[in-house]
Amino acid sequence: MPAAKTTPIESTHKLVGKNYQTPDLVAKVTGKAKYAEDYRVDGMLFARLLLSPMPHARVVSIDASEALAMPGVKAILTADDLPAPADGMTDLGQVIPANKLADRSLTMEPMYQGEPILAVCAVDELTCAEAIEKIHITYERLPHVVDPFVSLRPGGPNARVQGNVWIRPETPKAVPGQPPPLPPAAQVQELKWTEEDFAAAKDGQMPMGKPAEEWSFGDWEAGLKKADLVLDETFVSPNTSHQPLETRTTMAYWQNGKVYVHTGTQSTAQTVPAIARWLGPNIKSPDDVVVISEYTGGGFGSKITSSISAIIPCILSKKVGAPVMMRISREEEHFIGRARPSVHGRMKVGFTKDGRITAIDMYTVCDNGSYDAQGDGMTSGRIVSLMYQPPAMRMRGVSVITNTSPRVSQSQPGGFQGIVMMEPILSKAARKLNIDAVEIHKINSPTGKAEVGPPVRGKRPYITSSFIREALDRGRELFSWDERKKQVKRSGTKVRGIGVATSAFVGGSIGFDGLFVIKPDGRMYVQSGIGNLGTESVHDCNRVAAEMLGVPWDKVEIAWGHTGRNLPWACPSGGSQTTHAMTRAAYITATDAIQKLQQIAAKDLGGKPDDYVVANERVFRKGGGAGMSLAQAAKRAIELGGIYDGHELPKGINKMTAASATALAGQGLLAVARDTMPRDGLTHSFVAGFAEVEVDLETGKYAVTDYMAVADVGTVLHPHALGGQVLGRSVLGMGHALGQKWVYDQHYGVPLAKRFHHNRPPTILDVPVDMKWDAVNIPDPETPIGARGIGEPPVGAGCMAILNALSDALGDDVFRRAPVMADTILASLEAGHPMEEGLTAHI
Amino acid sequence: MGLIETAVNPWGQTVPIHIEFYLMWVAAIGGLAFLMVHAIYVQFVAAKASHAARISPALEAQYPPKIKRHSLVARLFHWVMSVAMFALLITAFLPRMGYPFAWVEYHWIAGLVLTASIIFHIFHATFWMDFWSIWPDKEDIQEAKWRFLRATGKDAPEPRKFGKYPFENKMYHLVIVLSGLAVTLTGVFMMKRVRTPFFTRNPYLFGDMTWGMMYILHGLAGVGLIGLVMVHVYFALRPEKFVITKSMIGGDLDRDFYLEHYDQERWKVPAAK
Amino acid sequence: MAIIRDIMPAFELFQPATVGDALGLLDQHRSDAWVLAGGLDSFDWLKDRIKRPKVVIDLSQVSELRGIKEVAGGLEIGAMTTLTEVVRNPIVKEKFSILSQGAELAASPQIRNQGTIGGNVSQDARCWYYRGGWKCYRAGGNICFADTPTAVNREHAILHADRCVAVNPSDSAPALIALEAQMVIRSVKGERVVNAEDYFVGPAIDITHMTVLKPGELLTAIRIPATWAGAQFYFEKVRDRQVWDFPLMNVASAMVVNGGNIEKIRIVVNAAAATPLRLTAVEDAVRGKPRSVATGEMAGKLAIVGAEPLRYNGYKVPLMRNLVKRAISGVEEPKWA
Amino acid sequence: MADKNNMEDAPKGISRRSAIKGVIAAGAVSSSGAYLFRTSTVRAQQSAAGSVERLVTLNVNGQQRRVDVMKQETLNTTLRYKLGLTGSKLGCDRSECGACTVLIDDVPHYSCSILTHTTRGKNIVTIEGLASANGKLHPVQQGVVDEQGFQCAFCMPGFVMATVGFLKVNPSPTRAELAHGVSGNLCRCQDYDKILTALMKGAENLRKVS
Repeated sequence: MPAAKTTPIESTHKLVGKNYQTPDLVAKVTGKAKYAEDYRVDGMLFARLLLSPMPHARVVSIDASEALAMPGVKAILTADDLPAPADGMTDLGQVIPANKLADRSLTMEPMYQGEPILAVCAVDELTCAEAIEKIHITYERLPHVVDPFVSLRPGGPNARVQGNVWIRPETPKAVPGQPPPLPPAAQVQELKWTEEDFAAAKDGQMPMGKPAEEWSFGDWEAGLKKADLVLDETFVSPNTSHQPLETRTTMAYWQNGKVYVHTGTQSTAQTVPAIARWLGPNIKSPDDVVVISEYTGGGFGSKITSSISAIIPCILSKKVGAPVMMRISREEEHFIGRARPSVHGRMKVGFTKDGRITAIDMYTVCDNGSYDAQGDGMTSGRIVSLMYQPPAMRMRGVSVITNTSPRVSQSQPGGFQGIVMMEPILSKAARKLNIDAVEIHKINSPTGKAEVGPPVRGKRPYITSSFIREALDRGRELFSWDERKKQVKRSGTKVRGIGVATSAFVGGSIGFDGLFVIKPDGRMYVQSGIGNLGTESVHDCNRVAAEMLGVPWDKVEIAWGHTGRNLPWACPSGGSQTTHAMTRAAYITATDAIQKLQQIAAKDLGGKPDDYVVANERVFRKGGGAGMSLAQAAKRAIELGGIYDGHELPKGINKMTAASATALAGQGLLAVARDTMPRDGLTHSFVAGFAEVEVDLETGKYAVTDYMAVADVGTVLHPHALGGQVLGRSVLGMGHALGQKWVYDQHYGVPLAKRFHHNRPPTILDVPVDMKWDAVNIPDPETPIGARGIGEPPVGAGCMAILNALSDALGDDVFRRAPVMADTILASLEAGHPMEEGLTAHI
Repeated sequence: MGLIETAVNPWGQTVPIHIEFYLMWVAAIGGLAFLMVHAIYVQFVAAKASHAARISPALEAQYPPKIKRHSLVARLFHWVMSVAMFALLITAFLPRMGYPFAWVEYHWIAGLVLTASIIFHIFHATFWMDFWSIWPDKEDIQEAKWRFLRATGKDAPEPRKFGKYPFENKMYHLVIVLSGLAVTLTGVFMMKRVRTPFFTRNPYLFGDMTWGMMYILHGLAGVGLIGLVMVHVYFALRPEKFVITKSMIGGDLDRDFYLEHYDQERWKVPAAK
Repeated sequence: MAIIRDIMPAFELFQPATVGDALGLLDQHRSDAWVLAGGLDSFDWLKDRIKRPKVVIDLSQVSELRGIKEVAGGLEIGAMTTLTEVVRNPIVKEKFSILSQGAELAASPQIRNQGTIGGNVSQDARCWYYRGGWKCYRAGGNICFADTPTAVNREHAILHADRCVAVNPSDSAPALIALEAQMVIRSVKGERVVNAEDYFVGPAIDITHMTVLKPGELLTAIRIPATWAGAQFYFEKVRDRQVWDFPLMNVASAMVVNGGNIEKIRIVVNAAAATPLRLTAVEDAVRGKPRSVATGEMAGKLAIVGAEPLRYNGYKVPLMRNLVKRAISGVEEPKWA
Repeated sequence: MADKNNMEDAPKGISRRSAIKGVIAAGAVSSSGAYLFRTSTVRAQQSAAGSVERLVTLNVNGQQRRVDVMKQETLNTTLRYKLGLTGSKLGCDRSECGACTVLIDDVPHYSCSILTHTTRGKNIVTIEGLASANGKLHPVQQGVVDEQGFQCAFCMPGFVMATVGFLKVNPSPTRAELAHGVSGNLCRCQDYDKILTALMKGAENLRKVS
């Protein structure tokens, strides 16, 4: 069949939209790049964790005397040595009340097997291990549950002594003139459904009892009534651990009252307040925390601001007065490294005969895991409401606490599960109504300032822009969709199928800072608070500023990854916000530099600032004539001082930015600014995925033979990096279709699939050997550069393009949960109906 | 080297799983030692048991030449049980002694046969046999004391002759009953842990600790039976007891033996017409 | 005792240079000794601190255990020959291609570069309860955690389970059995040779071992007779991930077909039971029959007689049926391929 | 080829100078020796007669390195914690992810799953040994730079070493063949497509220079 084609990304810019060599690449490829575990400090000690063997218990007593008596054993850290959970603070200074039931990294009431009870610090790991084996702990076993539906049954066990669900109280009304109030902290309460609720559900259908959260818009009941076709489907998405290749190993030491933390984190600047909050009274102020993370071995949401386990070596190091390295093993990473929560979903969706959705009634049960309230269940409805534009919708959900490892957002959190719930229904409707799959997606896709989610203060919010229909058209052509539809489907024991899926997620935030200095050597020294987790945004975003000032890339120096290097406040690198937020910050900061340059030029060369323009490393009069080089301007800035060299700073910038700017003041022309530019709507990005699969009917084995993704992410910033994100995250999604999942033993409530060959992240041979991607490259109208984030939306598209292709090949009644593997396909084909257990979790 | 083997369960708890298997050798050697000591004792130490004089010949003549000791049903039961018992011991311990074979199925089948035969025996003994004849009573204990004192040279009243079952015999039966019940009751539950046609396998029927105790009881009773069976076979083969052994095959003793060794009051036999 | 993983306990290390020395050490240390071939199975046990040998005998330096030599039209493969060497060997490729196929489908390139043929056939079961350090029958306990009403057991046995329901995960074993290979076992007492199919032992006989190797014994070589050289072969492995994954099931067959009729055949399936299964009943049933889809289907149905699926591995029954069918009548490639 | 050159530069056997280097190295080792596995600090491991010697000489990136190695020590530990070669990462320590891949006599191995003692007398090449002394990148490394391959790059050293090893056997692979060649390596950023493009470019670069 014709392989998918692709078109080169075109860009009218000098730097933006062009490929280049990122400044960290050579260090990476020569092995010189240092990740957390690559640092060595004299006298460095080691720490290892003692993990709970029980899914839920209370520690009655700990006898560590034998261990402490061993030569080489320095200290033992337990939950008693940890600070209590502290309140957080938003950028706007609003207090986020502490969650008293939060993960504290060590505990006396383990909530899942593998939860750390204590850490042993010794001269080496072998001593740590032998010491741990000499520690005797008495546990009082408590009731445990790993399956949300078991916990929801009348009389079912609760995973926590306080209850089994997170209930979020109503958000108070906003006071005019003040920032919108934060949603109050969720509380753990008991929620049980009735026997009738369970009895009402037919085999494979999800029962729907009392929800914990609910919203709706439009008359969804009428919508379902007037529909020509109503589908009522239950689908289950898997728990999948993030499994970054670098585990959350951390090394820490104290110097002059500051703690230096070498750790993996997705965000550099934002990690300081996070660790400061976790350390509580161990430090005087956040300034005492120095985060070093020039390179991070992946995060995918599990290391947005490092991880709470990082405080163990910090506090141990303080206790023993020596550097402490705490390596996290792959098995420990499976326990504490976080995971995407499984979501069980049931949807009633109404369609007109020409394929337009009339209404959606959606209910999700989220496997919350043992700690913080997970929003995935409800977010899935929000993204469904955007991606498929139902005129009316009801969303209900409950997030059930289970004695399983903690969950946290993973690439496209909630959005992914929403796409996974809805796509099978859309493709089934397409088959039933005999409408082309691409068409039915287009018919229901958002365009322009489309509405998203439930009404806020009576009005539904809307997005900045969507060009997903253009993406679908581009993909249809490049993937030769129409030709493929005509191709032979069945031959011998093999059958082929093609599938398309669309996906969406938040694509950017606003309100962060930029900071750089143009020094008398004529070079541009950019300070970047963005994390370096491999997306390249830590460098990419700064190309905007360089381009605006006409500075060639080889004259740009970037400081990153070490908060001792005077970095500005930046957004957390999570939820695909960085590209959008930080290109804006770069833009506003470059604008600040241009204004200062114009003013300096006007001062020295006469005329008004507006008479001057900045380009090609110079500031000069419009239409040529007098001007000066950036180097000269930098010298003048130092002479002028004040706002020009950073001795005087603008109001409103974050105090971390202000501190950094102050430290850099006097070195040249200092540009610093906060993004206060308006934005009409919420920024979201979109991806359309196209896949072809080939199934072997005799073995149930199937192969993804081709994949193509087209992204609507506004202006393309860096094609290589974008391609990596689009296809990389598509494959992350494919993992959820091909085999990634958790398995727990239901009786003992302990995990079984702890090894890679058990939880199955995709290998290079599980995906097409030559995939294609493209981007519509239409600027977002609500941001100066027009660039949006891309990290999330490919995930759902990658997963569901494959599963839709699978049902195109095999028909509707083969699977009802992801992932789909040979066993499911073979068993279901043999039986003629889905053979999977509909709802049992963790199988 | 302890008596029981423990394991750490998936929750990190230490639970017993079964007895240490060297105990089977302990039982075997113990049994062997007993019968050697007994043989030597009988051969060289023990004085010929002297009994009260026999009853008058006239009375004797009233007894039939053949005295019925074991009914056919009782004998069948005995042999069925003994076959099952040997099958169980062989399937249980031969693999442990280094002669591996697929033993599990034979073991539980034999176990079922034993259980069935025991249940039958209980009913049969209760309703159709002289139930109390096998249980030790006050007199037995009293006379056992006398016998012991006399054997050790002290003087004590002369004990009467035995009834149908001598005291030792009764005691042996008692021990067999206890170990037999222990091994079969636990065994029946343990069938839930292996594949049988009867029910789906479910090792979670009880908690790990309860199961452990059950396995240990089963094991202790099992090795106990090694010794008990050895002793039983030994006595069956002793020349002076051979007549009794034969009666477990043929069913009866000749009158003379009966009159010689048994107290006609304590073991009443219907006189001949 | 609290449990900690991922740090190898200390052990004494010996690296003998000759088989003689190795056997001497084995005899000297007996049950204290752990034999290290490629080490890829061993290191899991050691790093998890589940198995704690006092002494490790690393065979990596014993050059006489390495290499493939031609013997009377057949081959003798040293037990320490790496899977990569087996895969790349031209004679294996040419005459005994199922072996190179089987070996090539095992694990990953790096593992094949270090893992040995001897280690691959002798490797331990991969049941995740057992490998998780749970004290099951195979670990000397008195329970099978994988055969309970709630156990997750999609990778487990459908045939010949006896208390333990683990399967043999080897990909080279079925090929070797199909090729009528013989295993050369040595100890200080001398040498014994067993047929490949008798090298493996099931739980009914010995629930704590996978092979007939006794303490002090070493698998030194594998002999492949000329018998099946250049026969018609079929090998297929079904797995979840297309690299670094154990078989859900695999099948190997060697056939001599004469005038369209199956004259001689050996067919073996693995990961269906605790040992690789040579399907003699199927062999007898198809011998003399035409090599056709009909024969294949008949063979497939016969192969699964007596299968007892667990809660999650029912799919293995049709899988085995279809793989056996293919191993006899082959598989049709799609037109578009 | 860069790594070859390095090896040719390396002294065959131990010259006086490298012996001195060795001593210094060993000295350096004993200070950093306590990392991960104790050496002499706490409880020296007793050696039984005929068992391996702890002080060994390894040929790493063309240099003879004397190092004190525990019996149970894996090559990855020795490289990372005793020889300061942290380029080889430890992703799983269970021969599943390939981040620790190094070349032993030109063959890719998981350094997490081979005992250091097993590698005595063999040529070990790590990511640090690929580029030539003057900093010129190995053609495969250059390919990665040309195509901006990889994202977080934690898996990169392993992928590059696996590729260099594979290309010694198959210098001009198809995309599919190379994918099989590096299939023993996991990338969790799942950047497989771009990685493959970069490594194919590397193969092409390599063919040009050799």
